[in-house]
Amino acid sequence: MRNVKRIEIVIGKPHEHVVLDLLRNQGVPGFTVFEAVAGFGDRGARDGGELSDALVNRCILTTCEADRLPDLTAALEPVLLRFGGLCLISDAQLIRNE
Amino acid sequence: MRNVKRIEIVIGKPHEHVVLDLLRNQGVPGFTVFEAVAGFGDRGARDGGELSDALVNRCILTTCEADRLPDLTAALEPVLLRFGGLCLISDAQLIRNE
Amino acid sequence: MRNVKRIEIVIGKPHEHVVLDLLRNQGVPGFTVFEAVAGFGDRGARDGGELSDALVNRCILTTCEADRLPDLTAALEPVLLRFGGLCLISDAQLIRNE
Amino acid sequence: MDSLLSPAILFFFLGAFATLVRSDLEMPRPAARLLSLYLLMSIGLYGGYKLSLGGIDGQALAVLGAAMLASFLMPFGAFALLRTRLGTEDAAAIAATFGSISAVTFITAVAYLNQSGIAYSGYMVAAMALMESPAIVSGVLLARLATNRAAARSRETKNAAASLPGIEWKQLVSEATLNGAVILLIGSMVIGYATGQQGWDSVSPLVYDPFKGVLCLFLLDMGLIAARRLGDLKRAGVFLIGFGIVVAVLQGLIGVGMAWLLGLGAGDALLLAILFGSASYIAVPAALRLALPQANPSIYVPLALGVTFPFNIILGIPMYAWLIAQLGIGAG
Amino acid sequence: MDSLLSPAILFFFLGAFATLVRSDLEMPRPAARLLSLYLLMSIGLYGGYKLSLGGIDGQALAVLGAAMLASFLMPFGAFALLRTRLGTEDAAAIAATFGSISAVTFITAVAYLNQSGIAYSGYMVAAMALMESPAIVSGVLLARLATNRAAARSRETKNAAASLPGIEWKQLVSEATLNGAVILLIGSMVIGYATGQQGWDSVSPLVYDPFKGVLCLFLLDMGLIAARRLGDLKRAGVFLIGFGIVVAVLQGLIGVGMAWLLGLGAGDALLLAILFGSASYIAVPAALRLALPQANPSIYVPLALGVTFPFNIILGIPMYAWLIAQLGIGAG
Amino acid sequence: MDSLLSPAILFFFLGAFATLVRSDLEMPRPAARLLSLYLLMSIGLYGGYKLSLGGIDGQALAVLGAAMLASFLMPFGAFALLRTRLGTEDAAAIAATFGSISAVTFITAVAYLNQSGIAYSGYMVAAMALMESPAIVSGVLLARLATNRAAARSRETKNAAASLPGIEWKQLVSEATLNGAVILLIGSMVIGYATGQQGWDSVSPLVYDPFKGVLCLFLLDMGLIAARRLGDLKRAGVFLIGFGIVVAVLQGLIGVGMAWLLGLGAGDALLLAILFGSASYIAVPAALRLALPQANPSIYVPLALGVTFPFNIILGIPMYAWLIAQLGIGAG
Ligand SMILES: Nc1ncnc2c1ncn2[C@@H]1O[C@H](COP(=O)(O)O)[C@@H](O)[C@H]1O
Ligand SMILES: Nc1ncnc2c1ncn2[C@@H]1O[C@H](COP(=O)(O)O)[C@@H](O)[C@H]1O
Ligand SMILES: Nc1ncnc2c1ncn2[C@@H]1O[C@H](COP(=O)(O)O)[C@@H](O)[C@H]1O
Ligand code: NA
Ligand code: NA
Ligand code: NA
Repeated sequence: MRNVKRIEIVIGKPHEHVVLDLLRNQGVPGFTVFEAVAGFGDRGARDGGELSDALVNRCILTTCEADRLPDLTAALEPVLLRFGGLCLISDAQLIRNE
Repeated sequence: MRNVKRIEIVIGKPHEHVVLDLLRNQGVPGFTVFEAVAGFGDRGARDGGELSDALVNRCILTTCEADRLPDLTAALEPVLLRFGGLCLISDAQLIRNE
Repeated sequence: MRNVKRIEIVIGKPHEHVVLDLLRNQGVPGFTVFEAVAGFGDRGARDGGELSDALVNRCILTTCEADRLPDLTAALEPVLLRFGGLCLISDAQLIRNE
Repeated sequence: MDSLLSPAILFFFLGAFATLVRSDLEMPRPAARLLSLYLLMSIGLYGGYKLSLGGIDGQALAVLGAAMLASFLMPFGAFALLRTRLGTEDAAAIAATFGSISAVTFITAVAYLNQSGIAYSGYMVAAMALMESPAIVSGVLLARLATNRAAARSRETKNAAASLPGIEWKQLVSEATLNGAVILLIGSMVIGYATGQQGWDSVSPLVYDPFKGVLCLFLLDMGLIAARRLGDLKRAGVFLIGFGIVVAVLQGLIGVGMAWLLGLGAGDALLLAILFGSASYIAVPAALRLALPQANPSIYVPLALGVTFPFNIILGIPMYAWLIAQLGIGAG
Repeated sequence: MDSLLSPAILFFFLGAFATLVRSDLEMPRPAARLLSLYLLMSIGLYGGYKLSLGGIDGQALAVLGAAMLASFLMPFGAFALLRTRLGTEDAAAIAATFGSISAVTFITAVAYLNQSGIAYSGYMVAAMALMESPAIVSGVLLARLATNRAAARSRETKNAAASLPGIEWKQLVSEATLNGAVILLIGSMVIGYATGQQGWDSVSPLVYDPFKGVLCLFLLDMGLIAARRLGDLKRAGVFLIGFGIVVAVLQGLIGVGMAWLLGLGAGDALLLAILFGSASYIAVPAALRLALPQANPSIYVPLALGVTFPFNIILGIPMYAWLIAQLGIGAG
Repeated sequence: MDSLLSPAILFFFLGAFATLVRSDLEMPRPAARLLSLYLLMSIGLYGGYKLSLGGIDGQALAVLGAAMLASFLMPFGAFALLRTRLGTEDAAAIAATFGSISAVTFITAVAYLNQSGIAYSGYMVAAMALMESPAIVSGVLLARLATNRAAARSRETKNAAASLPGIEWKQLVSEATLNGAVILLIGSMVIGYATGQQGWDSVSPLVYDPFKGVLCLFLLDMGLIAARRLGDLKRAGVFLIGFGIVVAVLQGLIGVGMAWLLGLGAGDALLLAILFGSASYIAVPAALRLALPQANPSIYVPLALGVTFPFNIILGIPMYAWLIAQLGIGAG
């Protein structure tokens, strides 16, 4: 059990691959993706997923070492500025087969 | 990147709109909703979602400023007492196009 | 509103019942389960859920009292070592009808 | 009793078996929902189409009125019985589910009639739709009357937050009647009626031809789910399980009696019996979570789903059919 | 105007009604996606099969070319109009959705033609598929031309990070043409064409017989969704709602004119009108979220879905059919 | 080789193409699961129905026994070969998937036979169902025998926690045989057998008529998924890809030989070849995640799904059919 940063990123499904590529480049050890059923933010409601991915949000959960965080957030920030969505970072303890 | 409160609320789908209305009234900047596939609590198992929404849980993720938290939790508490479910609050850092 | 430990466990769907049994034995007051749409870790991509549960991940959200945490993590660790997946633990405040 | 041998019933057993041996067989939730929309839409269109051929006469109106009234009144009896053992809200919730109906049981009975070559009327689908909601209203009314004073007493305590506030009747009635299943059923019936033969010809390759096959898939899932609820039932205890059969049969017999009084045909009599004797696990629970939030869904859902539903499709339907034939109802 | 009475249209009303009265009726997202894959595959296979019977002649090629060109050009006019009220990216995005097409509107029109016994050509399905993408390219082009200078000015400010970088044309064209709906449509058409009568006979019990019934289920969901978007529309305002009808009709009339010029039959003329006059809420929004991330999907999706789509299936189709009959197009 | 031109195979190519050009075409997971339940239920009911017409004779029992035995034994050979390059658990897992069968490959072969007008027996569906599980047991047995000593050596180290503990045989066998796919298949077959002609007539509008169309939709998704696994395959390397074809063909030829020995008809011979020569990516992986948690699913799933499955439906089926015709198996 050791300390890591817990990172969760909400992003439109059309932009998901941009974030995942970024995370891979930053060398995160893994990630898990969830699909939201609805969302609301500055650009209105996101709940029309029945027809196309345009209004579907996903949430990416990942972890990183505290010292890698500045690099990661620096890389992430322009993506979120461009495509919307948000990133929440908190402290956590990790148990894992490493 | 700045400090916010990360709030997640697990609530039965039939009561979801009550919580969302409340959050909007409290002026949260946005939220994201996930659907659970199963749940267990004081009132037994919640996994019969194949037939009706009665046994479906949803999870609402949102954020608020630290100084708005007391108002929000005060408003939320009676709803959770009445309808069940729970709310978890933790500290987080936010990256977002604001 | 009181302090608890927020626990989230990502695990393959075929192993979900092992974790849930463990949590029940540890006496957690409840849990909520989400299904991931994709995952990536040491053992490659997990996104073939269209065909079988073999490549589906689930995420279990639960809480426990701070003093019960050591027991719980001790029980959880061998399961995660054996089956993969991960557990993230953080501090949170809980609102709930108790 | 050849209903036991129809593929649909056998698939229900298969599903229950799969759950009991802890197989990982499962139907994804959205798929089950799609099948359930399909079944409601199909039965609604079919009922409407049959109505468009025949029309509604005085007898039909009498049946509809009697069915609604029964759905409203039956919970009062059940509630009195349940209050001997359960708290107010749980008793009211169970009474409401048993006053309402189970669309899947109805549909299984329709399939039974089709297979046995027994005729029935299109307006019975309307009777089903109209019986969904009244019991919800009486359930809430019962809880309200009973808790009125208790609520006043506990106003100062913490539980007050959770006690029933004044009922918002308008909201309640709208939630009861605007439930998705009710709307789809009535709407499809209206559409089937309005578009008549031409409409029916255009949709029947979807809503009629494969209907029995879809029912198999759906009952497979019902078996999976119903058996999963058996654990909850153990906690519910013998009293409730007995209630789920005895009261269902009593209500079913009231249905048979009413069919006899109204001079219905054998098919309509069977359907009325099964409407009276079945309990809701779709429309009512969804409404009750809002209207009676203190009632425990892990009691009223498993009872309707794990006890009364299997009893009805396996034993209830052939039993009522046999009884109706013995009594010579509709045989004149 | 008997299109108003087809079951599919009535189910659209039923869905809208259910949303408006705040019923909890809903179609799960994956189920709606499956139905939409089914409809695209079915219409593609049918078009390909019809093509395999007839073949493509010079007139067909002329129609396909004209349709693609129109889809590319129409956004320029719409953009000029929209820029009077909206920002660059929003204007470009709306113009793109209206230059492209709505497959469900097309399918509803096909069902209308089948019901009215009016013939149409298999290559019209190809025209639909080819009209999906060009408008996306012109939309991005328009936004690019207009923001070129503004982007330069704001380079130092924070908003620069969000401004349009140089368009990666290769990526854009591939995203526009490799959209899932386009690929499924064109692929199914090729398969229907390649496997001809034998292939059609093997798949038609799925893709043809129950087609109208599936359309009912899908339009039920479209009604549910479209009505949910009405809230967004209020914020959009009268100008945009008017745009969603007036510009759609103008473009539809261009379609009628082009059909007349090209000497098309009445059925093909109706389909061309409806392609020109419909707006995309499936393929285009998905592509625009990537290509024009600053455009607000809560504006362009509700407009296409909540205004233009209902207008077309309720009034547009019978109106164009009436006009085409009046003008005697294809009646020679 | 006209199997290449059936719509179903072409939809597989379409799906693979869509993934390779990075289109966003996708089938939602619950929809794919529903289609897969449909296919298993349909083929099970059909097999049971055919059995109810014919019955099971000595030859049928011989085939079933031989098939089960082969499924149990074949992994031993494959394991020996794989151990030259891979760790114990990965080798055991791959051997197990290749000893088991692929229901979708079987179904595609059935569609091929129907289209070519070649007869086959209902009990071949039973053979398929019975071949799902034995290979899982032998795979675990192999891993256990090989790691017995290694596990003892590492008991003190951290990895010990992850090493195979004593096999719980009862649990293993139940997991292997109570897999959802196996239960649905066998259950449907029993129901098809028990309800005979009357049952079949009631369900065939769902489970037979649209079957080929549904197979198209499902193979579209298989194409999408299989092509997505190609990235994993690169990491797997040439040895494994070669294994996925060569060992599949070798096992397929054993199937042809056994069909010849048992005197089967041409259709049954083809099905036996394809059962022996196909690899599981549905039932076995689900069971192996529990039974061999250290084996990497990103190796054994892509191999079965991305190499052996496409090989079989594109080349394997027509190849075996050609060979069987050349050898005159079942020809009089
Ligand atoms: N404060 C928030 N908390 C949780 N999710 C949010 C929040 N703000 C935005 N989101 C999510 O991010 C998506 C895009 O936000 P926006 O770009 O502001 O429209 C929304 O649809 C929500 O799903
Ligand atoms: N300790 C907990 N951790 C996570 N989720 C919980 C917890 N307790 C309850 N829940 C969720 O809240 C729902 C309602 O809880 P209850 O009202 O206690 O039955 C459950 O079905 C769970 O999904
Ligand atoms: N660092 C991480 N953050 C979030 N999820 C992870 C992480 N590492 C692994 N996972 C999840 O755990 C699953 C199993 O991981 P593994 O056993 O490493 O392949 C992956 O498929 C992911 O869904
Ligand atoms: Na009843
Ligand atoms: Na258009
Ligand atoms: Na095999």
